[in-house]
Amino acid sequence: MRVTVLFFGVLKEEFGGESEEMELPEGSTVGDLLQRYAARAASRPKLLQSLAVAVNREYAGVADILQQGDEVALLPPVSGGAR
Amino acid sequence: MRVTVLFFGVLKEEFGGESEEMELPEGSTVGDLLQRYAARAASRPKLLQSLAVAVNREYAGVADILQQGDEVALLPPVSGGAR
Amino acid sequence: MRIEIVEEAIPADQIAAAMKAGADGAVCVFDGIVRDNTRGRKTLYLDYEAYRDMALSQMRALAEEAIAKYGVRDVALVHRLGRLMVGDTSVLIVVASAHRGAAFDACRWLIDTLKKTVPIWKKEQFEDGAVWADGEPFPEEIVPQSNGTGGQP
Amino acid sequence: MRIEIVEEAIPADQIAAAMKAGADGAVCVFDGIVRDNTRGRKTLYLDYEAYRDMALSQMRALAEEAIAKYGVRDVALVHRLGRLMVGDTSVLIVVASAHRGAAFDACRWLIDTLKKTVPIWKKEQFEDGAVWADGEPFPEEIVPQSNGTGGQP
Repeated sequence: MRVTVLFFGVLKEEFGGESEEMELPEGSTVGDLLQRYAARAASRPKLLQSLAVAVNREYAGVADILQQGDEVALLPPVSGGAR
Repeated sequence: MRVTVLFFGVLKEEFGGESEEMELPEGSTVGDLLQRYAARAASRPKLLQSLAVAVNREYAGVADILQQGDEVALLPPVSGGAR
Repeated sequence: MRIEIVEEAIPADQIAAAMKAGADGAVCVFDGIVRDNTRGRKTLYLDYEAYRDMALSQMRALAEEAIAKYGVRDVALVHRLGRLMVGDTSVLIVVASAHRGAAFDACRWLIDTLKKTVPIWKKEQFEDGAVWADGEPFPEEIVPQSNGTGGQP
Repeated sequence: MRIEIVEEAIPADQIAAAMKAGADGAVCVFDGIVRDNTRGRKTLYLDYEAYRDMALSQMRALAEEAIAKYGVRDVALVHRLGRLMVGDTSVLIVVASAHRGAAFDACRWLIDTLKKTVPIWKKEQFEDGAVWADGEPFPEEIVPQSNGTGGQP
């Protein structure tokens, strides 16, 4: 199956873009997807430790199972508002 | 000695005016002055229980000694701001 | 610091806008407005009066204390007197600060303390009569406790 | 309820004025503004970006929760995106309520929670470089804890 992955903030620079398509085996979870990116960002392990994941614009847990066509967003700690 | 006494809020109505002059013996305290008004408002004892007193625009204690020409204000609980 | 007692409408926008400076990250505004009822009784209008000189010096002292106590940069404290209709602003407090926590804390402390210590009173006009609003009890350090008038039993 | 993400200046005065209703006795406003420095380093400007659809739905959920949790009457929550200069308002929160305690509590909870959960990020441009601002850690219920990426030791 195929999902769309969106990157925000510092992750856009780390993964070189705003989004990409990813092919995953049926039944893959949010955790499985995160492991792929952990491997790609192996030189900066802290980057992925603190992020949240949204699936179809709702915060998701690591065990959540992905579906064909899902919009998965990798979200670094947010910094809206003022300081 | 002579002091000026100012009334605010409900006390204006109780004592029939915004201010009056009062003649007191030398050495009189805020407490002495309050007793005069307690006697005048004897039918409404609660009225004076909760008030504060300012002497020359500063909150004063019952033992403070009054001086000729002092401006003494009897202040009911304040209700500025909104509800 | 901007400390005022006014008889006209409080220019809230202009006061808040004038307070901002480059070092500020947060502005907290409290706008106290005349509500249309008190405990369900319909309010027509309120008449505010003050012991004016003392109220101003108390307000100034509160603003200085807020700045010292909470480390905020600047404070505006403006109260209106006279006849206020439903929806009118009776008091406006603006606190500008580098950080939001201090701005909120100072703003709240200011309105809470103003309502207990600044000599301003309001008379509420209802459809069926008028009463002086119950004030909040004075803090203990202000009430002459054993004042020979009977006191609390 | 007024929930918006905008690219232009936030019309704070107009939003606050439009929020008042007769049943309100208190309006608490939080105006988050771009400060001229971060830990002493001089800020030139900030660039804000959002995961827009999700940010809007999160903001709407926060406003609804604030109304339910604190019993306030109405909430406005407006965030600006794009390039903001020193002094610009990045976020405006307005809470209208019959009573001031609820207005303050709801306003503060809204900004504190927005800063932890609404997907908006800012990049700070200093004289000598730019960095993505450190965000506040996500609440525990949001971060996938044992996410197979190593986690906390």
